[in-house]
Amino acid sequence: MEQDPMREVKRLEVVIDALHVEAVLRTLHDAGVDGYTVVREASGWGDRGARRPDGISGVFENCLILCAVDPEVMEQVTTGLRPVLQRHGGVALLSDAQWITH
Amino acid sequence: MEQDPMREVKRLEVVIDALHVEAVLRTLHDAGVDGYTVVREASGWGDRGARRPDGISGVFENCLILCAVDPEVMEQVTTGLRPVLQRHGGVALLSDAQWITH
Amino acid sequence: MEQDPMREVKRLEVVIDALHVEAVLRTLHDAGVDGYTVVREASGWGDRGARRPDGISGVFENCLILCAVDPEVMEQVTTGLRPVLQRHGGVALLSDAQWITH
Amino acid sequence: MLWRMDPSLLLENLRTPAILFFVLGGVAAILRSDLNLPQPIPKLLSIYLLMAIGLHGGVELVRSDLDGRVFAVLGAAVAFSAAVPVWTFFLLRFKLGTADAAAMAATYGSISAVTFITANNFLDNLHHPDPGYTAGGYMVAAMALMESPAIVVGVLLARLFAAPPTSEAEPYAGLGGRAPGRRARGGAARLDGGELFREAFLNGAVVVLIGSLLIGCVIGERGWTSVKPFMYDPFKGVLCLFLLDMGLVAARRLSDLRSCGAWLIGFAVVSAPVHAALGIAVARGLGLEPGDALMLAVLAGSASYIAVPAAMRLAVPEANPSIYVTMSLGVTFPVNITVGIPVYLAVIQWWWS
Amino acid sequence: MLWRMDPSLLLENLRTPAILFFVLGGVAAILRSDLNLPQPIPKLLSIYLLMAIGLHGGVELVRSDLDGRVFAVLGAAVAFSAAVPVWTFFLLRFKLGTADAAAMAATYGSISAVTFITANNFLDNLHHPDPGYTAGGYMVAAMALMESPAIVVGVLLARLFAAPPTSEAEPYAGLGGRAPGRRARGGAARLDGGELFREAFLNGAVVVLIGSLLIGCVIGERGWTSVKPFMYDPFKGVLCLFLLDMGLVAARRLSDLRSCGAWLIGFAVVSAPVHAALGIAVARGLGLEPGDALMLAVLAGSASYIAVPAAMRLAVPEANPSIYVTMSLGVTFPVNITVGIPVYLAVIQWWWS
Amino acid sequence: MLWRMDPSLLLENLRTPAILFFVLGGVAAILRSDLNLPQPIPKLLSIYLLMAIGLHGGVELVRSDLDGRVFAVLGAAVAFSAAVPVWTFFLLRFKLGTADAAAMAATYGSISAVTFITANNFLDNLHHPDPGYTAGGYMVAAMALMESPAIVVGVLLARLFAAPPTSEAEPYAGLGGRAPGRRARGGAARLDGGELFREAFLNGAVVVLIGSLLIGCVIGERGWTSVKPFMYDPFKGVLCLFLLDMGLVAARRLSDLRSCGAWLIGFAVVSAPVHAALGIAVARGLGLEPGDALMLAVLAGSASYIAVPAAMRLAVPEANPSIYVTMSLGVTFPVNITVGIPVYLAVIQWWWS
Ligand SMILES: Nc1ncnc2c1ncn2[C@@H]1O[C@H](COP(=O)(O)O)[C@@H](O)[C@H]1O
Ligand SMILES: Nc1ncnc2c1ncn2[C@@H]1O[C@H](COP(=O)(O)O)[C@@H](O)[C@H]1O
Ligand SMILES: Nc1ncnc2c1ncn2[C@@H]1O[C@H](COP(=O)(O)O)[C@@H](O)[C@H]1O
Ligand code: NA
Ligand code: NA
Ligand code: NA
Repeated sequence: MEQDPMREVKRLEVVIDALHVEAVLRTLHDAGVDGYTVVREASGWGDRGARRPDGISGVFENCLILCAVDPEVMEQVTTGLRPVLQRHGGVALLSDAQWITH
Repeated sequence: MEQDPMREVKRLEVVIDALHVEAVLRTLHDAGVDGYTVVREASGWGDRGARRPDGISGVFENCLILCAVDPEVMEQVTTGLRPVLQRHGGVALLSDAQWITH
Repeated sequence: MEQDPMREVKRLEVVIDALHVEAVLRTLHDAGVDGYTVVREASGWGDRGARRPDGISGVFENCLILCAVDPEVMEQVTTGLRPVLQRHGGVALLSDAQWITH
Repeated sequence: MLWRMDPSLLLENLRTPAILFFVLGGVAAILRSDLNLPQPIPKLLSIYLLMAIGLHGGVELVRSDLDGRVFAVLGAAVAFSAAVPVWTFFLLRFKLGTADAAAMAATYGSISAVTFITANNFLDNLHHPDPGYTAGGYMVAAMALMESPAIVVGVLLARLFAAPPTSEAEPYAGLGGRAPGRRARGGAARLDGGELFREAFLNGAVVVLIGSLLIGCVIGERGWTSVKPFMYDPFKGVLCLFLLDMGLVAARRLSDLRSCGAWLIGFAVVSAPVHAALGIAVARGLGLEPGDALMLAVLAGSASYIAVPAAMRLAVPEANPSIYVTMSLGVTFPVNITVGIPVYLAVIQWWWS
Repeated sequence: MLWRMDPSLLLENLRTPAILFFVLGGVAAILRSDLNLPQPIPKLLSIYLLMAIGLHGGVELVRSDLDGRVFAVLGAAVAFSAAVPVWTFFLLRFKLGTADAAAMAATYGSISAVTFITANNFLDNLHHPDPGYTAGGYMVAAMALMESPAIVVGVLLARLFAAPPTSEAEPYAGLGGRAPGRRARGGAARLDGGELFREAFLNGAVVVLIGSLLIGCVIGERGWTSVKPFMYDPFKGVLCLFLLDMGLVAARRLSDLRSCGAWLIGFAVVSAPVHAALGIAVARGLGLEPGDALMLAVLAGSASYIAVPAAMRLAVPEANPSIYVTMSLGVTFPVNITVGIPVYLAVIQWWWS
Repeated sequence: MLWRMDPSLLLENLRTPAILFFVLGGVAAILRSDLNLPQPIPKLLSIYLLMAIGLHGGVELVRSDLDGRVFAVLGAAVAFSAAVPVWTFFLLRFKLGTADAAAMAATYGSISAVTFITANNFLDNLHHPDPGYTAGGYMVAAMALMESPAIVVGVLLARLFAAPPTSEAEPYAGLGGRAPGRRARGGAARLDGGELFREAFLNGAVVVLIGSLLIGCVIGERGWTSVKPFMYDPFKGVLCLFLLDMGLVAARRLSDLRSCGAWLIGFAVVSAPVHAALGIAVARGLGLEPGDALMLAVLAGSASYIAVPAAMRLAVPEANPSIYVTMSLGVTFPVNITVGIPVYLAVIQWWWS
């Protein structure tokens, strides 16, 4: 391998109303992350009560966003994310991970 | 910000048969967590063999439950969860994470 | 409990094109892991541009694979995984976790 | 008058297959059966229903000879959709915060396409000899026009009466109840006009309905014949399947009722006949036939649970969807389709005769 | 007798579009094609089929004049569903643990709605001049009644014969094989009666079937006419699509067969004709017409793969679904719909003539 | 000739309901409406369309009396599918790397079933008095045969001209642009023949199409009548719904066009009429009727977006799907169904008269 086999990254995980995913992704993008993954049709429960997509109104659907963030841009990500979470609710978790580079 | 920008939490992740999700959620709720997220229609493989939702019998469907747990209630969560896992199989992983409060 | 209540494991998370999930699972299986979980229909964005399943061509679908790996077999897993990622793209993250045994 | 109403219309309505399936869904949910139609089945069904009703409406529109009265109806429809939110808002402000009151106002000013479709189905199944007992194609146009104005008015109300941004926003009427510091805060002002327009007029449901209406206007009889076996013949059967799901969803919403309060539930029950009566009066004033009058009543009395919630979540995120969706889907919708429609028609029959 | 059976019935069955699509699905899966119908398509199709068969059954039920024989048929059906699990359980206990034997018993006592529908389709396509070759609407009622008793009996058997809770439970017959300490343990006793009742009688499939049957009884001819273009006309075509998926799923289950053993597979193959023969004998005793006799045979010979697995996972979680679902879906279902149905009819024709 | 083409055919096509719904979808996507049909709805619709077209084709095939000309058509179809990729590959290599050129070649050699279906729909809606203006059932067989050869040829080209494995592979034409070290590398050689065969011939779409064609051949008139209300009558209506989604997807792909370059877009636009013209010439040479000639033109001029992408992702993973899917789905498909089909028919009418 010409590179280091592992790279330290921050693993960011956001759960938010499906409608606001675009706002989160825009934030991530602007902060300079180089990728993300979105899983749709999650349900959940939190401050806003139970959120279970009912299929009719489309209202109570959550999404899970996963993003491996370079520690260097972590600061911008957090700064950008806070107002979005503040306005729209949702949860953001941060942990340490290693990216198996190749 | 009037609060601490980050809060240390335990990140709990349970994979279990779709039918038993309610039991896990009840346990979490009783233990006093303040939210959770559920992703449906996962497939997997474990002790019970391959689990791939076939759409006909509805049998082999897994769910993924994600929960940011306050370290204080972690003990109750683990205690409550064990018998459920024992009875119905499934996997529970615990790791450290930081909640980006806002 | 006749066993240790917690077991240290490595938490592996792979995001890859839905078509190549089988290759990853085969690798994991050969390396000797004892289970995994797959979440389908993820979307995302990375080196290969945006990946949003369009439902018509079926092309731009990602999957998320979650696997609790015994530290002992971690070496084999990484070795087996690298060529797959190299060939097909995708992301693999590794972190520490505890398995709530029961 | 009403207390002498012939109960046969009510029974007739409750024997309609679609209504019975709605009841089945409700009963199944109340008995806690695991029956459900997961996404995207309801989405498929609702797109189908909107396409079919729009297309048929467009075809009928071209068939009929339009006169001035049609434009009067359309104008009245738009006026309704814009005016209802205003008084609804000020009434509800006695009990709700600004955001929730505005979202409820938009919800009740807008319309429910499925209520409209169910009323149409009811009329159809009557097989009334008088042709005045069918709805004209322009009523579909009226429905399409009523979806959006209420959204615009609702958002404007939320902004005009929003608390100044520096102060802490109204306490969230939510069901959880964590530290207030995590609450969403007055941000309605941040959504720009373009986004609001897009939500109000380009919501998927609105686009399918208006698009299909326009397509129905241009395809001609030959085009209509070619798609009729899909777009018309199975319509009533598909409605059964959809209402089965509506019954499940509506009854499952009921568990949120407790946290909403009797006052609000009373509003959701009463607003339907009150607005419907207003619709009937306008229909009478415009000299409409009984069929069209029923449709206007139903549009006025129904509340949205698709287009408006989508818009409100973006434009007024401080409002709690558990309130406005529960009220429109769990209370007003069932009231309208089980009891409302036949009662409105009885009133119309009594007045028109 | 049978060895002189006219093979034309068999060929006739294999030329039915629905059966051919089942074969196509099976071949595609065996060739490892990537063809699949993801969730919730199969769910949508199976709810549609249950609604349609229930509704039609209800309409037919009202049309026919019920006499005492109908109640005899319904009683026999319930008795079958309750009795079959008993001997099945004691037979299978020779080879399986208590939990798995009980789950298999419930599976084989209950019925497969799609086998029923396929048999009905087969009868219909025969266009037999004798009206006795159509199934009465009450056979749908019989089917609905047979879903649940087997579940109750199966769970009771599991509890009565469960190992005492202190001892280590039976070794899991699973396919993985990790440390036994992680195994699920005898917990059947923990499920309370209410939950068991809900699973047995309020399973989504049961609710849709019985609900639609009741709705079919009350909507009358006019209601039926209004939904027929969706609920009846496309039925046989939708069955093709559903059986295509059943073929895929059944063939993919086959890879689990290896771990199940020849003995069990033998049971799954043989139980179908044995129970069907019993059903035929009862039908003869009750003096049923050939059409109804075939339906009773098929109900007796078929095994559940929707309602029972859902209930067993909750009530007897120690039982391994890879065993009971594989047997019913991968072995008994294909045997019944390809060979069973025409053979049962041939036997009936020979006996009744 | 063409500049004197009667514009009525073009207008006729643009007034077809299916095309109008395609336009509606495109407009909705361009206006950034949130309208969408989530998975697996499009999958269900496309399996339905393939089943229906295959079944009907099979039934028609048995009805017609086959002569030598049919085999000539089938042979020409296979030859087309195998030959088109060759020149396409060498042409595109001027601008693209080997992998992308090979994937594009396979894409354009193969066919689009929905374009075929739309052309069929167009012919049907013409209600032309001359029976030569309907497509024969063997054209469905020709379509089925054209799906796979292009895949095999494309993969072979990718392998023959692949860069030697030691060197760094061609720079990825992707849209992201991270460190080149993370790039996928020349690995086409690793896929064994069995997997390639499976992808080319056992892709879900191919299996459903060919399987339904064969089933259509054996079910006979009675079988066809029994499934017609599902497999034939609603077909044109379902096509509307599917094309609505195609419009959404195609227009949303357009945002990837910028990164593809004018040269490639030019190819996608021009290749359709060029290959179609070739198809028309061959049809003329074989003495086909106008209806069959149009279908051959459309098969030749269309590009795949289901079977080929699935195969290429496995067999030539270095190729960028954002290129070949965008070109076939976002450019060639709309060109063919809106303008191409009527123009090809105009040319055929001019030449055949
Ligand atoms: N503690 C938590 N752990 C995991 N997910 C959570 C948690 N709290 C909230 N969520 C998720 O975030 C969504 C929005 O949260 P909230 O804004 O608090 O209603 C909920 O519907 C859950 O899916
Ligand atoms: N080591 C593991 N890593 C991730 N998921 C697992 C693991 N083991 C089991 N699972 C998941 O948990 C489900 C139930 O596990 P089991 O009860 O062991 O069959 C499986 O179907 C998998 O989805
Ligand atoms: N930094 C990242 N964090 C999370 N997911 C990622 C990241 N980068 C890529 N991905 C996911 O991996 C998929 C394939 O990545 P790539 O091969 O880089 O296009 C993307 O579509 C994303 O879903
Ligand atoms: Na209204
Ligand atoms: Na049985
Ligand atoms: Na082509």
